[in-house]
Amino acid sequence: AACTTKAPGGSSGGGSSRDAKIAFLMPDIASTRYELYDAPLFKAKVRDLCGGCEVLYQNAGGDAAKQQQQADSALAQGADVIVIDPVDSAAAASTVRTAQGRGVPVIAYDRPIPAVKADYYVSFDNEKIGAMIGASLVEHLRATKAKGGLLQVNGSPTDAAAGLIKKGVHSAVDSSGFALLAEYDTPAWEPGKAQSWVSGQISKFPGRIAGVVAANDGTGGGSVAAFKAAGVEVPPVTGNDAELAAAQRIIKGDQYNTISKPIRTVAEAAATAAHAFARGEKPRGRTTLFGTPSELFTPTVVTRENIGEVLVGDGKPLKTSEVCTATYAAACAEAGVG
Amino acid sequence: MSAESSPSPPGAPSVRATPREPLLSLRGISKSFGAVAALTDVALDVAAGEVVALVGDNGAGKSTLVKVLSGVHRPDAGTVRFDGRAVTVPSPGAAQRLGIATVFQDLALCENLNVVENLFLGREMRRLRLDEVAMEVRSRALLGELSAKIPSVRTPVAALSGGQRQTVAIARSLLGDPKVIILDEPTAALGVAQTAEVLRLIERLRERGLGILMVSHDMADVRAVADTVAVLRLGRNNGVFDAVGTTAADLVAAITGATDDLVVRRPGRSRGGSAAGTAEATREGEAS
Amino acid sequence: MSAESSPSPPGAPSVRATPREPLLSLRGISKSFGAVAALTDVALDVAAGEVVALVGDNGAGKSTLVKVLSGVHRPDAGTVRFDGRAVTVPSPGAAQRLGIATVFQDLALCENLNVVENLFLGREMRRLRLDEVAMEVRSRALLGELSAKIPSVRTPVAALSGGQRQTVAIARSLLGDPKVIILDEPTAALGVAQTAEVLRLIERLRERGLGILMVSHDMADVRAVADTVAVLRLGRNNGVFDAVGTTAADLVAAITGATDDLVVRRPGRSRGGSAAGTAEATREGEAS
Amino acid sequence: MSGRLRGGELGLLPVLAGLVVIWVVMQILNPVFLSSANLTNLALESVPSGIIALGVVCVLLVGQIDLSVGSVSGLGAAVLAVLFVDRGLPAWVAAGAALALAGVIGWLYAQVHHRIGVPSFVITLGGLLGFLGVQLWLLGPKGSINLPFDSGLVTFAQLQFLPPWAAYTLVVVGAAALYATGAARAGERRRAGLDAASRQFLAGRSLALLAGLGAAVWYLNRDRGVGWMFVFFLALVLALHYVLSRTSFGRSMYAVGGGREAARRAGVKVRAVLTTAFVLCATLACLGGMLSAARLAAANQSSGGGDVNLNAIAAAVIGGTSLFGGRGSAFAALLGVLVIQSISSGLTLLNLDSAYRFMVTGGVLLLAVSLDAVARRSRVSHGRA
Amino acid sequence: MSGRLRGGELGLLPVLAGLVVIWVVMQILNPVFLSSANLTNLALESVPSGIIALGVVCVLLVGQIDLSVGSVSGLGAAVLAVLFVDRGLPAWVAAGAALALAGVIGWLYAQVHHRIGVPSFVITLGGLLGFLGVQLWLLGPKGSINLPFDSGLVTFAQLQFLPPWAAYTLVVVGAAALYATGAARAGERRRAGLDAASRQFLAGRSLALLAGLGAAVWYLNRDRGVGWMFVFFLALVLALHYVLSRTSFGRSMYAVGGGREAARRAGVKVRAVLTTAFVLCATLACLGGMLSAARLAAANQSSGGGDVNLNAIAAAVIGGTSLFGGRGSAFAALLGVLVIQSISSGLTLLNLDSAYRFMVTGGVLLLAVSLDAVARRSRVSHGRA
Ligand SMILES: Nc1ncnc2c1ncn2[C@@H]1O[C@H](COP(=O)(O)OP(=O)(O)OP(=O)(O)O)[C@@H](O)[C@H]1O
Ligand SMILES: Nc1ncnc2c1ncn2[C@@H]1O[C@H](COP(=O)(O)OP(=O)(O)OP(=O)(O)O)[C@@H](O)[C@H]1O
Ligand SMILES: [Mg+2]
Ligand SMILES: [Mg+2]
Repeated sequence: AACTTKAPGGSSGGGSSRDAKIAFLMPDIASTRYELYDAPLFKAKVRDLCGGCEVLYQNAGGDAAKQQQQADSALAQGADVIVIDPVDSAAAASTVRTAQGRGVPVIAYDRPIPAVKADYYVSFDNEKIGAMIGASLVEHLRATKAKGGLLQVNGSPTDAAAGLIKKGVHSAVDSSGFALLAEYDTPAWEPGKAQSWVSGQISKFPGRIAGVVAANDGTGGGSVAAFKAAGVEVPPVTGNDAELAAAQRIIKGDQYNTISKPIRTVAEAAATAAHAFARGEKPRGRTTLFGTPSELFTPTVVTRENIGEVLVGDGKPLKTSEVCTATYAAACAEAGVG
Repeated sequence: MSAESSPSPPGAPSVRATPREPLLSLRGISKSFGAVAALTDVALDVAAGEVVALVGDNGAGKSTLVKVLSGVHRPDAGTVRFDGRAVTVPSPGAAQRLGIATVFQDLALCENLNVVENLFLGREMRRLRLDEVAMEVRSRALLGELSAKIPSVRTPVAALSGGQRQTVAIARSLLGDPKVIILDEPTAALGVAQTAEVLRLIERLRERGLGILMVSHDMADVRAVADTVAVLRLGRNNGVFDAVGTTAADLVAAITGATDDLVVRRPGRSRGGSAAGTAEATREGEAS
Repeated sequence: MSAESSPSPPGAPSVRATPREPLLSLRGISKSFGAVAALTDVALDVAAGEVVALVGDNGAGKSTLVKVLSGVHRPDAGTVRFDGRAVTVPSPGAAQRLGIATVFQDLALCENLNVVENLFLGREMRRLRLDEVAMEVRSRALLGELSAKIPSVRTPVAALSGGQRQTVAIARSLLGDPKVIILDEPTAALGVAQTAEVLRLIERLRERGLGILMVSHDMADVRAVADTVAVLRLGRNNGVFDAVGTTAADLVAAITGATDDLVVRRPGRSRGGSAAGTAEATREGEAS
Repeated sequence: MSGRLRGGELGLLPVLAGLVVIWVVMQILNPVFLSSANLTNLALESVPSGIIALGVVCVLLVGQIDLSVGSVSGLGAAVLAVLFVDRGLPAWVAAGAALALAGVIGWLYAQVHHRIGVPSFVITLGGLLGFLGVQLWLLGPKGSINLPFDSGLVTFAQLQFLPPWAAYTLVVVGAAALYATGAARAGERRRAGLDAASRQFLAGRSLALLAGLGAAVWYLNRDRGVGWMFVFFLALVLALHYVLSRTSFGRSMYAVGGGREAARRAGVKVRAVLTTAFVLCATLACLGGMLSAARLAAANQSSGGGDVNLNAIAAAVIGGTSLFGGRGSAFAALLGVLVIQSISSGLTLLNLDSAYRFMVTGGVLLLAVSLDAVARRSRVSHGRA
Repeated sequence: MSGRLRGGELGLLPVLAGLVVIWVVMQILNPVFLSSANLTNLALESVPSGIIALGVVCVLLVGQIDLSVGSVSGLGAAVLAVLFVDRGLPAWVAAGAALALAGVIGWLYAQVHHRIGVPSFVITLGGLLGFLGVQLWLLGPKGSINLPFDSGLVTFAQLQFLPPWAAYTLVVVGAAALYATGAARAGERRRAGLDAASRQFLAGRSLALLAGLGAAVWYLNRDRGVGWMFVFFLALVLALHYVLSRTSFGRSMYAVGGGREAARRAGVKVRAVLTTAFVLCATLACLGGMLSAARLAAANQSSGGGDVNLNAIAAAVIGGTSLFGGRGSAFAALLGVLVIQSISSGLTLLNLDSAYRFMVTGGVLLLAVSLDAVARRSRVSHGRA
């Protein structure tokens, strides 16, 4: 990165040898987790490790070209490490090459970049997430001896991550014995779209829907609303991302499950690796995936049974006071939360 | 309406002494569009019960003056007095509220609205529940008076012929209760019968005590109805004439700035009996 | 140009026997807009070197006929012969290629283009590298001939006065090398000098052997330049007159369908010496 | 009256024909499409976009555009959710505040347009981005806020249906009102010596309405019935129709759209008309956004995103509103949104891959509008050229 | 010439001023903004949207709109990737096929518009959906296809920069050409007795260009230099500028946009002009899409999605192209896209939260265009009312 003017270094602290700039590039705002958890947690950990380091946080809003622009601009600003959660795993290859071409290491975050070897990979596996929500739902349906088939609400047809989740869900559902009645790629992950699709299926398969596998909490919420609006009992509906609103629905019994990702762990692991790279070290990783040193973490399925243990409460991702508002106080007590 | 049959010297704006305060009185009006000075230091008076004709060559600034009076353009300089008070005319709506109704040269009708809708635009009867019946009846009556030949008052203006549109625009200016009516080439597109009707109408309006400012290129029409003729040339006053006792040739000379009649008298028609020159010859003839 | 001074009976389309095949010849032209029959079974001839005036009341169908001839409207029925061949005029471009140039009543200029651009629109010099200089020189010459008063040939048409625009439209029809020129109320917005210039121009064009069809409401202009006068009334032929030896009163009677002169002669002016009636009186006077 | 009918209201028949074609095709492809249950859904789903499209009709009529209806609707949903759920204010206060905010937004657009002269395309593009930002900021810490299922708002949008007797009464009252107003106007015209619609025609029209709506209500009642929210939407359409066609303000809107300068010279207060149109549009967008949130029982970051914008504008245009101003009607929004939602609902039932769904949607949309265009054209070739 | 300058080209100065203001503000907020590295990026990033915006200028000029530029650009990227990577055809064959397909699409739009009379808004809305479907179908289940990094296409878009001597030579040649054509025209005018630009003025203008471009090249050369792709874009802008301002076809485009009926009556072949405009727009959109894919080294399902559409149309409008037809220029696309990309790049450097980024983007956009509007207005109040 020749000829870039470096911003004047801040106060040095945390005992690091030099102040580094770390770019943290997130893919979209369709899910709230990036702005809400990943970025703040990552920043906090970096600050812990090295007080003078600067995190350049960017969100591409689901646009691969924009993400490339953000990476370029991070390089122009003299970033020393790039942590990227690619909008499009294939397209991100270009960014990796450009960065590595300038001697800047790249850490793939959350989604792998198979085409080109990144320097490090930290993630939980989206395909596995799909498999987990599917399996959890199927198990529950078997336990309750439910009859009927399943609806599958996938994520955006133009989102690679949604494709991975979809694949995982299929792996769990196709062999489950429950018929897959219909599936739908929700444009732009829009809950309203999911709702109107599910509404249509309710009139198409009256009384035959045993459950809905929705790829995230937004589309899951839309599915729940569709059943409510049809005046039909809500069958088990899945979710993913552990949004606050989903937690409330689960406590209320409207939604069956969601996925809580160990975001803190992942974000901190990424921060540690990034800091190491910035100091010129080469972290090894625990395994190797796509020829890249990697760390993989396992997410947890959250249902009404374990929500108090894993999702809501002190030191857990969601605060009791925010989840258990007046409307949900009774349900919270019932579910043993708070 | 005092008689002053000789033109005042060009250049110096001439203001005739009128027996009473004029209804509408302009002084020192200037208006430029970028580099083009459309009006320079123009003065004009219109008294109640008087028909003033405003004449001038193409591009002399007549329509610009009309637009200044009707609130479409704001003058760069100058004062407007109306009914004895100094006024500003910031918008066409303000002009209407003062009592100035205008027929624009480009008519300014809404093509997508029909005849009735155009006539009553901005002054509909019963604002919150339009009285379509009353408006239609009134429209028909009004257009009838002007011997308009309009297929139906529910035709959109886009489907009207040029003359039909002009009749609609004239009719519109008569609604409301104006004190001054400004007509910018009102008869340009009209047929013979309709022209006669409009001239007759102008006389009736004068009798009712309205002030009338009429822009026209037709010297015959001008001399038929006007009491006073104001000439603009290159955006400046070029004399005010009393209609009675001024020949068409005098007017044309003032308009074109020609000292001789070169422009007006063309060589006789090359073949056939009637010379093309008779077009002007007839217009000039019979000075009263 | 054969003489036939008495009008043919209204209703039956009258076709004069011309010594030679007319340049432009229409038979049985009809055109309706929805319920409005704008033209019904209309016939018209224009010979080379002849000026035919087309007159009629407002809404009589004159402009519709012009638009049929120039390819703007397709007739519902009827045939057009041009230069001895039966032709169809599917588009304005086709009319131009035939050699028919038209000045429309609404001028049909592009307001966003300047004067030169409008004049040469559709027939630019050097299509792939516009010859701006030659076009500008030619434009100035042409406008000069028409004694146009235009601030600059680079002014957009939106900034021109009504008469200036009309001059541009007329100038445009002279470019190219038309055999027939159709002018729909070409002098309506023109000043005295410009009108004279246009009439003179029409005579020059006639001498060069062009056929000219001119729509006008001004009987003086019509009788000054026309050889033949065709009258439309309510969309039908209402007689063809020889200009020489027909009085304005005859024409007006054919236009309005009035048997007496009620429409034309208005009561004398109520005050002052000059009656408003003189407007028509002058127009009627001096029948040659 | 009959002239108006010829020129204006009959102009909707082709779109109606397009709609019928879509319905028939969809029914053939999937027999569930015309089931009572699906039509009930369709009616309710159309409401939010339909209300937004009503606002879009207003701005398009005056020759302007509003690209920010999506963002404003999302912002409305967010304000409602934050005030109602987080702050615990009464629903009507929250909704009122959101509507007031939207009104202010519309007013601001108009001010920028008048005073600075920026084209509305750019102003509302700025609004599109800016208010999306405000929406995200408001939802900020949570991203998504649930509206309780048992709150009045959500039940209104999801579960409140007219009891059958009420629906039938409404139909009868509507038909009777149509006849009564028609007859009154015809009588007045006849007394004034003008041509008027015949009694038979008026009676026939009312009976047709009675039969059509009656059948529709009967059919919908086989499922849940006619949703209150849909009735509310119809009421809005009728109100806007009245304003546009029977008040001097509505007349001014057409005039401003047809020729801004001509309207100004006729003394129309052009700025006031434009301001009102922008305010109406933003307010209706906000209302649509709130109802959309109520139907979803949640306000989230993607509220008002996606194709809300394009759908609302497209609905207005498909219904016959001109992008260049001066032509359109309140019914355009109703029919246009029904066309769009019918296509979307029909394809939803077909279980197609996204790729095919997009292709078919595009094709069917074009087909439906072509029908309209062909009809209009054959009319035009006889009318104005 | 001087009249044209007053009316037309000077009209871009206010946008240029807006651009400068944005640059200054952004530089104050983050000193990296005006660094050579960032400007080099900015130049390259502007190219794909800029080329699409050029096409949009063409359709807007003739009074139409194309909502499908995003989808067509994505489709172009998909076709290129499938033919080039999957089928192994030579790059130029693949690109040629994509361009030809886009041309056919534009031609089809024009045919539907002419023969059926559907407004272009609706046709291209159908195209927006339909061709997105085709794109998804082409990319199939993989969803994303990598273009090889060492292919000519990708290096052209990412890595090929002019050597300094070539860049300086281009600048000198450009300035000399400007002077030469200007002097030739002035001479011709003077010989014909018309007013002409003075030699000083011409020399001054050329020197200003020389100095401006020279400085820019020098500055960019401190980093990687001037990208070939950017030079290609500039060449396209100049070519379109020539077509619009110096050929009879370009004149016809302005005429059709300014008054379709008037142009028709003047004998302009309106249909041919409209068809060409649609074809140009679709082809340029496809070209932009392919370059965007080359820059990304991948074609995927979201190619051409997101705000590509809105950005391209907005760039044209911000640069001063009228949505109502008849006003605009090729430079509008250039300046408009620079405004949009500068805002976006500047805010990217600021590390704002999404919520704030949207708000600031909206605000800055409005500000930049307001400057232009105010300048235009003061000019108008002296010119046309
Ligand atoms: N495009 C159109 N659509 C519907 N009706 C039309 C259209 N054009 C003309 N008409 C009708 O056809 C009739 C003839 O119109 P036309 O313009 O030919 O009259 P004209 O003789 O030129 O009248 P004027 O002297 O006023 O110009 C009029 O009644 C007019 O309303
Ligand atoms: N909006 C405008 N912008 C720029 N110039 C204008 C504008 N309006 C008028 N002009 C110029 O001002 C001058 C006077 O125009 P105006 O329309 O007042 O002439 P006029 O006397 O009405 O002519 P005509 O008899 O042709 O109607 C003309 O040279 C015209 O080009
Ligand atoms: Mg004038
Ligand atoms: Mg006419």
